[in-house]
Amino acid sequence: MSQSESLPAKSSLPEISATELTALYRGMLLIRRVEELAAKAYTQRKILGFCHLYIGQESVAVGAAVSTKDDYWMAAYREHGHAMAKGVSPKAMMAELFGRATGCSKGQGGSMHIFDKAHKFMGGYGIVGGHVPLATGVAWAIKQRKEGRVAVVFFGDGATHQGAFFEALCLAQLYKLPVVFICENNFYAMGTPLHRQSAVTSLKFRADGVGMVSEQFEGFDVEVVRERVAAASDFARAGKGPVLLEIVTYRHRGHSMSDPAKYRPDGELDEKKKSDPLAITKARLTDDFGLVDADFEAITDDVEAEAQAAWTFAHDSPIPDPATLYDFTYAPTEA
Amino acid sequence: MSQSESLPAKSSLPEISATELTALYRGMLLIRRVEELAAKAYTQRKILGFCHLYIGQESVAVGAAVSTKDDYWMAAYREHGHAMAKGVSPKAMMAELFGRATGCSKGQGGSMHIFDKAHKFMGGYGIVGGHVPLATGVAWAIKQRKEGRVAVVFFGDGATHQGAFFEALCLAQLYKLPVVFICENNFYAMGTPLHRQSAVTSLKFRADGVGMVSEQFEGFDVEVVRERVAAASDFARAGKGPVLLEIVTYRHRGHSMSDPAKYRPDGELDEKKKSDPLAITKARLTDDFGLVDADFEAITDDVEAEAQAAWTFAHDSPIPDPATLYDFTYAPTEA
Amino acid sequence: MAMIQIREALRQAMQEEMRRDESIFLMGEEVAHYNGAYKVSQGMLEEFGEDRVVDTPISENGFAGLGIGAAMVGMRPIIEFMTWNFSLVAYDQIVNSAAKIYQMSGGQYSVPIVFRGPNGPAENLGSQHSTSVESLFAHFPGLKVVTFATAYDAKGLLKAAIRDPNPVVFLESEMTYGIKGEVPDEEYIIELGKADIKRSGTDVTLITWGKQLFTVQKAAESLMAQGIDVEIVDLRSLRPLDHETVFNSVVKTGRAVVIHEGFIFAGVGAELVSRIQEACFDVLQAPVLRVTNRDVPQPYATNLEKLVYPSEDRIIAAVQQVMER
Amino acid sequence: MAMIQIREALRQAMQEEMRRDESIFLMGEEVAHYNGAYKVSQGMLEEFGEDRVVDTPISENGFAGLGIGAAMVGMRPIIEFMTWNFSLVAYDQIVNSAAKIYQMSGGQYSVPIVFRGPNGPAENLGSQHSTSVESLFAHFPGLKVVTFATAYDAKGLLKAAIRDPNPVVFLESEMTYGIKGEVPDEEYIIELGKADIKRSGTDVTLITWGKQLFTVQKAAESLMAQGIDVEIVDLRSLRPLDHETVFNSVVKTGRAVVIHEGFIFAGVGAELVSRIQEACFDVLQAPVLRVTNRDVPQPYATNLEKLVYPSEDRIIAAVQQVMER
Ligand SMILES: Cc1ncc(C[n+]2csc(CCOP(=O)(O)OP(=O)(O)O)c2C)c(N)n1
Ligand SMILES: Cc1ncc(C[n+]2csc(CCOP(=O)(O)OP(=O)(O)O)c2C)c(N)n1
Ligand SMILES: [Mg+2]
Ligand SMILES: [Mg+2]
Repeated sequence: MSQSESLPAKSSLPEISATELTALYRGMLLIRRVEELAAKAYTQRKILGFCHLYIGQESVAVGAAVSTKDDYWMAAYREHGHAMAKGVSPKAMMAELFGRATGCSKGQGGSMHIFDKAHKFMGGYGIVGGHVPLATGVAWAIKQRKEGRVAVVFFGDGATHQGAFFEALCLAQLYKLPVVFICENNFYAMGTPLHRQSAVTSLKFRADGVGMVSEQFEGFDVEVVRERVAAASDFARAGKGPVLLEIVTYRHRGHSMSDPAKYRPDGELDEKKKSDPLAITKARLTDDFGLVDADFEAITDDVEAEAQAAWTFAHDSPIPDPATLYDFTYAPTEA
Repeated sequence: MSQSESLPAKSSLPEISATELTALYRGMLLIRRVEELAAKAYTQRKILGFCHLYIGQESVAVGAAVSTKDDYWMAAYREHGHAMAKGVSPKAMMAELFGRATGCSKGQGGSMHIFDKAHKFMGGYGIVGGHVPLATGVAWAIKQRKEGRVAVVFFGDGATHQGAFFEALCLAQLYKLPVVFICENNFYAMGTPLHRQSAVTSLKFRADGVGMVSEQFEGFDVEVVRERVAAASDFARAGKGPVLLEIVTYRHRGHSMSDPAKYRPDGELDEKKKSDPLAITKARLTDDFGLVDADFEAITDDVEAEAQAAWTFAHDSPIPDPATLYDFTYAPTEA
Repeated sequence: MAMIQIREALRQAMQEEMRRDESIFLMGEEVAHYNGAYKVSQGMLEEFGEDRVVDTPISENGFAGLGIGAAMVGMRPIIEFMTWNFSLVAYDQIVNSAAKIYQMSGGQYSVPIVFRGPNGPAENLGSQHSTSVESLFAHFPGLKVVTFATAYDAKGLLKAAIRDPNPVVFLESEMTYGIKGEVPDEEYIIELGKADIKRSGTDVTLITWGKQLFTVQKAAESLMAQGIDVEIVDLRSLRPLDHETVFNSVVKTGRAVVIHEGFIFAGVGAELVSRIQEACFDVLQAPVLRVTNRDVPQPYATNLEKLVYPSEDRIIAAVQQVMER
Repeated sequence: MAMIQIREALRQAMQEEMRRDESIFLMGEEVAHYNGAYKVSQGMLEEFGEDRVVDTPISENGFAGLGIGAAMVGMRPIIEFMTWNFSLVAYDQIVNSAAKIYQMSGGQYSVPIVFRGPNGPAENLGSQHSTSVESLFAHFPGLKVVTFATAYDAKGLLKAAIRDPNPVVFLESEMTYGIKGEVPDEEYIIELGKADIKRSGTDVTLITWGKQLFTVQKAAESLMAQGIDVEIVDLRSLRPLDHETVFNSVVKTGRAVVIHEGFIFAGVGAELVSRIQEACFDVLQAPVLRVTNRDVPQPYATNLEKLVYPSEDRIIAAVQQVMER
């Protein structure tokens, strides 16, 4: 279709500095370490239910956060990384995974339902595609109130076959809402590879059906994500309408903790690990910004301490008071 | 998107003959006359509930039937024309509208739910978009059983914003099912013109999002519809996959009998009536096939007699036996 | 007091609230330029403009979700379903998003939204257009479910629903939009969760809601003529359910019949019966009966359709049956 | 007799039927190459090939509709929902298409389809993944709703469901797929619509279905130890509902408690209570009580979650309460 416009080649962000890129590296590493601990806690049955790890995809959330720090985010159930990238404290998140009263969702939500209003992190959701329309509503409010913000919504390749996703695209484009739709195409929906889910394997084409601007790119390099999401959020923020980004990525772990991921072709995982976001950014920091082993060790120590503190906090936190069982069904009616 | 293939410029149908075109003309006229009687019956409260007339769009159903006589059809609630084009007798249909036991759906369905299994007319449906997935299932069966048939499903412009429609397209394309999706774009969903329903006003683009072959054309000339639907059904029948046709048309009446259609811009209806399918085909029969006034009078008389007979049949038919109330909830379990 | 149609009462409720609170907007199919499929929103586009009275494409799941998202960040959407039949394509959004976000977020995000539109059958619309959805929503904690019969109740309840910080399913009826009733000139609100005794009596409690109130009232006249003094409880809110008012009435009368449209199986009527027989076991003189739709998808033909819905005759028969014990 | 897991019993049912009837196919997310999210369909792709064991994209509304359309022209689809939570995006297809096509078409098109998958909560999955859907479907005439607790029942009922000419909602449980039970070597079918008395007793009737049977059985042991002789009715079919068996039992015992997972409000339990109090009014010694989920969206934290579901203790308390009358 005749895409009226495409995203500008360059966003409004300045060139990245060593400090900024180091911070992004640290952000990705923090997600990885916290999730590794979560995996450990899961095998010890301290975390229960479903637990979907983001390991391998960290560059997407961390890169996307740069230009959208004060914007609203929503994600699916694989949202630990998004939450932390958006500023949710590892402590509050880990406590949530542990089902503690100190959890960011008070132990009501668990791994799939991380919410943190203070950081405009509007939740992880469990019905595939179901949260995508919600983002159009946030964008509706932004537009009416002239907030100058955008709504950013993350979802997987698997979500792009859901009616809810399609209807959300239709509405966002019709009303020209400031939404950045981010499809994290990690090529699998549970055990099903993309080519057996969809006749079209480049999901940015979904935008063509509704006349939306879209772009596909590889997201292993956090700098690329930073730049292209900024271009998209510039566009949406300027009132030019929504954007669909298809960010190609890969998850290193199974779909959830209980999936051995035997469906991968031999060698695929090893091949993909060559583009591990952490490795790419580490190389860049080393090659172009002069960071040395000692720098990385310091970062790692710092991150490990923070992750460990999250575990300790979660572990030592109280479980919810049974007396609160009925407190979360209805918001109290104001007098 | 890169549409892999487009429909061949020419279908497998032979050139149209005078006899055939005359029959198509008669078919269109029959729909019109029967619906005019239905409208009259509605104002007399012999037909109740909703009644959506197809007047102005007859060329679409009649043209589509030529190449798909023995194929399966499904339509929405504006389906009187499709039913008759597919062979449902005006008597059985009118009796259904009158709520009689002799109705094609035994008085259970009414105007929105015309069914006639003998003619592979698989129903009118009332939930916008809801019947579109059903057609993929019919096509699934066709494919498994190697029937060499196609499933043809008709729906409006308004249905192309429904998740059900989108999911059906996804599935049909993924499984390469023999479905011809026919969007009758009459530019209105109730009172809302297309440009206020959708950012994309050429609905064939919906196919691009899923990689499907599609085509848009004007459908006022029944010969064009005959030819292009044949091209699409050739394609689908040959196992090449589904097709989305956007057939541009116009309804002369309101959305339903209770809609005065005041939302039309001044002059639009008069302008559109210039491309009334009946007028176009009449002119062609006159100019190129030598039909004269007497021929048209004969056809008209014949059609009017048939329509009137339908009314009489419906009117004289018994209402359903109250004892049958519970007979249509469950199919009897075989012993 | 003015005599106004129910559609006007609903419109006034929306208008008054929208004048008071800028965060409220109305969204749905044909609500703006067409002035509403049933003219409930007549004139509202003109008053409030396109940003606050918004036509949608036929994407119920999408725009229900849009409303929920907007509510999460402080807007107060009123989402109109042209009829509740079409809400079923948006069912997931209502029961899995709207009903649960307050809980999933540990109380951080409330969802102050009203979903409204006509519920239940009109006439001769066939089975896909005649569903009564109350039990499908009232089943879920996290939702409130409200309905009404009179213009007075319509206005006061809709205003309360709009002000409520929770998602409210607000059920109207196509068949009663034109019915007139008295509505005060001054502002009033009817608290959600309070049933209303529409008639006091001593012999038997008839419990109903929505437009069935009118059928029940007609049946009551015949019953009174037969010397049976009925009490009529109009529930108005189905969730929260004012069982106190119901129980008090049944304690007084010792007999109850529940009358509602829609399917009987696991309907709201079943919930009422269950609660009544539990709370009033010792005073009940007869089993609690239900008069509801016959258990079939609604047929089109008038004669069959009439057999399906609760009728005066069926109500009278049920009352006589409980009185005979 | 072989001792097999419930997932194997279900698989055998599908395999045997698919060998017998070419028109049957299984379709759903991960059913083929992944061998089923919960391994119910393990090995079936290998046996039946890609045309009959079919992976889908995450398009429940679409593939539910696909199944219905195929059923209309004589195929016999088995549509697996990975869990029933996800069926809610396909709700319209099930209740407005599958349930009504036989009726709308005046009996011309039947819809022989089975929708199956795990229903209700597993553990710590939070509120969006823990819904018990039985009442949402059993509400609708035109659907049948079937569930089971044992491997024996699972197999016999699923075979009957597959052969039924009507749409059947078939409810399994993630938590019990691994539980073993005896299944005959020879073929058998269990007629839909027949409850099964899992234990005979004289003092009180406990009515339940699905995996709650196990909790009820445990509670029954304690109750027996207290000298209370319970009868346990396992409904198996919720629609049609075998109220005869239930009534006969209550006539014998004079007391009943209904135990089920899922929300209480207008649940299937409410339907049972309503029917029992109507049919058995004169013999009931006590009100019929319900033990169900607490009326909240399911919280994640284990200690809260445990409070929500019916427990042995709550069942025992309810039985003691009805015995005290
Ligand atoms: C409507 C719905 N259907 C099915 C599921 C079960 N399910 C959970 S995650 C998932 C796969 C999603 O894949 P994708 O969208 O690509 O996200 P990813 O897991 O790769 O991040 C499925 C099928 C669900 N949660 N919701
Ligand atoms: C899901 C759903 N939403 C709303 C409606 C109410 N409705 C009936 S027809 C219609 C307009 C449909 O327009 P279109 O698809 O263009 O078909 P047309 O009437 O023009 O033939 C609407 C909104 C419905 N029947 N189903
Ligand atoms: Mg994926
Ligand atoms: Mg239209």
